[in-house]
Amino acid sequence: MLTFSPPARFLAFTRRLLPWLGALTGLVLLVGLVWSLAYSPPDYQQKDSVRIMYVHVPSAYLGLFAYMVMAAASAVALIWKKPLADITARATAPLGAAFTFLCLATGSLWGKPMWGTWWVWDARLTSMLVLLFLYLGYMALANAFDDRTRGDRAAAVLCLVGVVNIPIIKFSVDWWNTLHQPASVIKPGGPAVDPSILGPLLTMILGFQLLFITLVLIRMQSGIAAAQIRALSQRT
Amino acid sequence: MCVRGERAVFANLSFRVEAGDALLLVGPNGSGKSSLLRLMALLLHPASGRLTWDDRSVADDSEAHAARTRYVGHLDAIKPVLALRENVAFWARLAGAGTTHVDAALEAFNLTRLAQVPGRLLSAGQKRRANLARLVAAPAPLWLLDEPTTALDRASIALLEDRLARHRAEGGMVVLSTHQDIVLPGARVLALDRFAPGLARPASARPLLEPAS
Amino acid sequence: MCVRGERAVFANLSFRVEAGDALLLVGPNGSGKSSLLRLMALLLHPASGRLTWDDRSVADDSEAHAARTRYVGHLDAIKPVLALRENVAFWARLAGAGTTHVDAALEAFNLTRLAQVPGRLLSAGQKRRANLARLVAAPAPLWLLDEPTTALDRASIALLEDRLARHRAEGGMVVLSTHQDIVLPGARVLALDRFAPGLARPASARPLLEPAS
Amino acid sequence: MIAVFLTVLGRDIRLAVRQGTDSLMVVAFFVVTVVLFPFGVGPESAVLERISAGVLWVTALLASMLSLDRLFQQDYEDGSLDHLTRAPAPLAGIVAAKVAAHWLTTALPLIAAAPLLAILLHMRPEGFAVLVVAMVLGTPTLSLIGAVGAALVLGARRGGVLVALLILPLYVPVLIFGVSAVDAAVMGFAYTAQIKILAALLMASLVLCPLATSLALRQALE
Amino acid sequence: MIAVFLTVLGRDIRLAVRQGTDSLMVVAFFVVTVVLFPFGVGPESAVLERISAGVLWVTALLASMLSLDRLFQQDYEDGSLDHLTRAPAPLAGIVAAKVAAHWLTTALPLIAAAPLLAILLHMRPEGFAVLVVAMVLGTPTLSLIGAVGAALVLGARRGGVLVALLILPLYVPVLIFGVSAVDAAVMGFAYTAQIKILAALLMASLVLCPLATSLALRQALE
Ligand code: HEM
Ligand SMILES: Nc1ncnc2c1ncn2[C@@H]1O[C@H](COP(=O)(O)OP(=O)(O)OP(=O)(O)O)[C@@H](O)[C@H]1O
Ligand SMILES: Nc1ncnc2c1ncn2[C@@H]1O[C@H](COP(=O)(O)OP(=O)(O)OP(=O)(O)O)[C@@H](O)[C@H]1O
Ligand SMILES: [Mg+2]
Ligand SMILES: [Mg+2]
Repeated sequence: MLTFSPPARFLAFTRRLLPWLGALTGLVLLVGLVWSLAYSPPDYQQKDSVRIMYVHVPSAYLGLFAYMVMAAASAVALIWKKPLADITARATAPLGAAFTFLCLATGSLWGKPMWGTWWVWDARLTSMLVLLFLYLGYMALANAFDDRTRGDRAAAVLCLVGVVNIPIIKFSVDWWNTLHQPASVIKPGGPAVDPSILGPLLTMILGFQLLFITLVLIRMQSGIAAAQIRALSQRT
Repeated sequence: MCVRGERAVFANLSFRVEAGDALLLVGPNGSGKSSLLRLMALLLHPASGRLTWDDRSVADDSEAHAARTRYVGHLDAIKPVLALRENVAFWARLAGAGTTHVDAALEAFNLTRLAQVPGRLLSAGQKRRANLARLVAAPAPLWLLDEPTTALDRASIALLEDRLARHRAEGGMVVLSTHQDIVLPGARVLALDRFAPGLARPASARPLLEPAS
Repeated sequence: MCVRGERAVFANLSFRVEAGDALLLVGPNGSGKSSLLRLMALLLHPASGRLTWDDRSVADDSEAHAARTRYVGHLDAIKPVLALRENVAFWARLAGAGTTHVDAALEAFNLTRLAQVPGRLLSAGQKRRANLARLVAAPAPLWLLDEPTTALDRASIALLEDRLARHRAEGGMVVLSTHQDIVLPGARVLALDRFAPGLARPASARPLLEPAS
Repeated sequence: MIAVFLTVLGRDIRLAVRQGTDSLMVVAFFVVTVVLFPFGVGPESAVLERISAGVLWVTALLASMLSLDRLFQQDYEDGSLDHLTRAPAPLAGIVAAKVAAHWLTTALPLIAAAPLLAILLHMRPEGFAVLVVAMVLGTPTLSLIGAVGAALVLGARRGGVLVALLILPLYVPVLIFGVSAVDAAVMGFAYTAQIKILAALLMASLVLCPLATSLALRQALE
Repeated sequence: MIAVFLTVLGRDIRLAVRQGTDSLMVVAFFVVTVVLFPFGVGPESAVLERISAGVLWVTALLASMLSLDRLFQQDYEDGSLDHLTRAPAPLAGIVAAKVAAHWLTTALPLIAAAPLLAILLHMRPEGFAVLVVAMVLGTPTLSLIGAVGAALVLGARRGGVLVALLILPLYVPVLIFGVSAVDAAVMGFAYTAQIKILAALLMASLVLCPLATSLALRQALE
């Protein structure tokens, strides 16, 4: 017998939703990209390199957002023992890590022309790096067990411990950075937000958000399929 | 129903044990004997179904349930650097029984001579006897024994059978899994392979418990 | 004489095994059965005394001795992430026998169906059979088997007995320790507890080997 | 409850003392690793002084993590954990007792060794007292957080290095405030704020970590 | 002999790849530990630059040591070691195969990650190439020395920390010449002498360490 029977309604619903969602995501991203790359004005100081922002800021936002989703799913998984919640958490983790990495990579690329160095130990940058490590730890733990359910639960506990710690880490990193105020570092002062920038930026954030939802749903579908296959193959 | 590693092991199982009863769990490797015992010891949680004691669910007060059951598993929990008596005394104290019965417990399993020997020098059979001595050192009404005769020689098995009989005479209960022969007069037998969830006929339609042959 | 952990286990022991012979090691826990087998496998070194093969001391050419003996110990040396066949094939290749006999070996211990199953999913008895399959996958004249029947069910024990008989018929030798019953026609029995060094009378004064009862 | 706590504490201390070399080993790891740094960054005392507090704290973090990684491992492997979780007392209390025993037998000797190593690294003497105080407050937090990690990786394929990835990021706050307290003292600034924060972190983890650990332990036995 | 070498090499690589996350984990430990140092010594790029080579090498040492600590452990615990020592080939060859597999699956990714971390620590780009070359020559030596330690502590209760002690001092020469090669390159000096010494150390340990390791392994099985 199947020990894992996903809510049929969830599967049917996502199967119907996904094509539309995918199309919408593509459309919004296309509009956002064209708008931000071709039609938004270059910065008078930063020239075209300002356009990195249209990828950098949405991915930073989603890197943080994905952790909240993962934490919520982990809490549900631990308290109500819903297999679907475990699958959600597992589906979210690599995406969150990817967005966080994208934020770091684009920020780094941006930093070279702006600050003359790939990396500074600025508080915000550093806490983003620690967030990436938390994602990596989560994924490593979830996959470190022969027994999959054991990995699910251990990772869920870790994720919740991480939720408590993220604000503490953020706060302590701020403190650390302001204490040793470095002389050589130019702070990433946000450029005055002009409507001509805000428009494409918000579009890109929406596009990334939709992309995230689409990808999570796809990954959840394949996670469900994998769970069913495992259940079948163990029946023999 | 009990699910281990995303796989259902047994389902539709229902039984009760009365004072003085013994229940013998049998079935081939992997049929779920150890799983059932760990479930009853609250080391595992049932995927569905519940355990009751005097008609109250044991999950409600797991500490009280732990106090009234003793579990002997595959592993002997003997620390290599502690003397045998220290090992047994620690578990007795932890169970809240103090150390008053410890010497009697060692005597019961013929371990008095080894009391000061450190755990690392004990043979497998001696370790197993030390593990069983916890039953006597910290008395409790329900004993959950997972293949307790492993590594024991004949004389030690006789000591265990004697203890089991005495425990039941005093109104205690025993649930015991084994592959070997053990003398348990009047024990009922539960063949766990009949409750594998893949079976076509609902397992509960069959006679659940049968007297030991 | 064999000394383990600063304690002499047995002494004054002397025996020889001929082609087609089987030697059964018996004795209570701790009498030195495993130690003697590890000695013969050159995994231990005798505190005094020596091992010979065709009147030449085996310590002189330990690689050659390793090549002509197969040792099956308590541990099964099965890697959890390799498929059963990969496990057996690796040991066969390492012993220099190539992979030609591997499939026959799996067949001999009724493992063909499990060939692609990773080691971590095997039950204790299946692992033990895979361990025994090495005997057939990489043939060698002398088999040293330490409690080979552990975790085996009756059918598998019969397969093993069959293999042992065939091996001896082909001129092979077997030295085997066990606590359980095993059919070994014409095997001689060596009771190791008679050679514990604390005994008053020199153990060698007693008959060394006696026919199996 | 108290009785169970003391029973477990006594047994774990006895085990540590009987196994003898364990706590010495942690101190030795601490010393050897710290001593590697002068080889790594060169013997100039100005540089060593500048990084001394950081090196001592980072190494203390690593030593704590490495020795914790097996906090529950033995009990898990020999079946003791089954019985510990079934004691008639909250599991969090038993966890606290084990952590306390571990801290007494490993972190305490390490703290004793710290001022000596501070001299080797040319730290200014003004920092010594604050270093010890900060470590007394900080290392129990490390032990408590590490216990969560140690419980989470029970039964995992690659315990040792995995636990590092899990808990080192969580150690960051203790590291930052521990170092900054010492640096402030060396430079003659006020350091009470940092010490207070370290104490607050300790309080918070004293409440939360044993609970998270006992949750993780129960999962490990399932 | 060659056949046995290749058989063992292939099997160990296959094991590492199947167990998947292992080598990634070592890299992760390396990265996380290196990142701890800025928290410890502060974010000033001048200080970080000054100590970058030292921190990278010390951390590589620790990562190598931690991942080696279980090089023979699994084979010992599951009985494989009994059979490996009984293969019709010198045990030293089998040891060499295991060390080679371990180096390929853990040290190589670590070397790939090193330049990235060098950027984080603000090392000057002149040092990158020499850092990689020095690590390619130095890390096999670390693995070979580590294997001796791993074999020595087989069966010891507190493996991890004990290994650290036994082998960290032996790592010192590699550390000194590895760091000084990079420092020389950054400052524009000649560094060929250091590279040659690293190569010589590698040759020597290639000859001696497998023998010492096989001796230690036979003892462990007694
Ligand atoms: C690796 C380097 C970098 C990292 C990790 C990083 C990280 C972040 C993060 C996490 C955010 C989101 C804040 C939030 O949503 O609350 C953000 C926003 C932003 N970043 Fe970066 N950043 C990096 C480099 C840069 C550079 C070089 C610039 C340009 C000078 C820059 C400019 C901005 C701007 C303009 C925003 C959005 C406006 C704001 O919230 O202030 N960042 N960055
Ligand atoms: N920790 C675990 N995680 C996942 N599956 C498990 C675990 N332990 C046991 N199983 C599986 O659960 C099933 C029942 O195992 P259990 O140990 O209860 O059987 P058993 O009847 O005690 O067998 P044995 O006679 O070998 O002791 C087996 O198929 C086993 O593979
Ligand atoms: N690694 C070791 N170090 C020290 N002493 C050991 C070691 N292994 C075994 N011994 C001791 O050597 C003696 C003989 O052990 P051995 O394992 O050979 O007995 P055995 O006859 O195989 O017993 P069993 O029936 O339990 O398998 C025992 O007293 C045991 O305590
Ligand atoms: Mg069982
Ligand atoms: Mg034996």
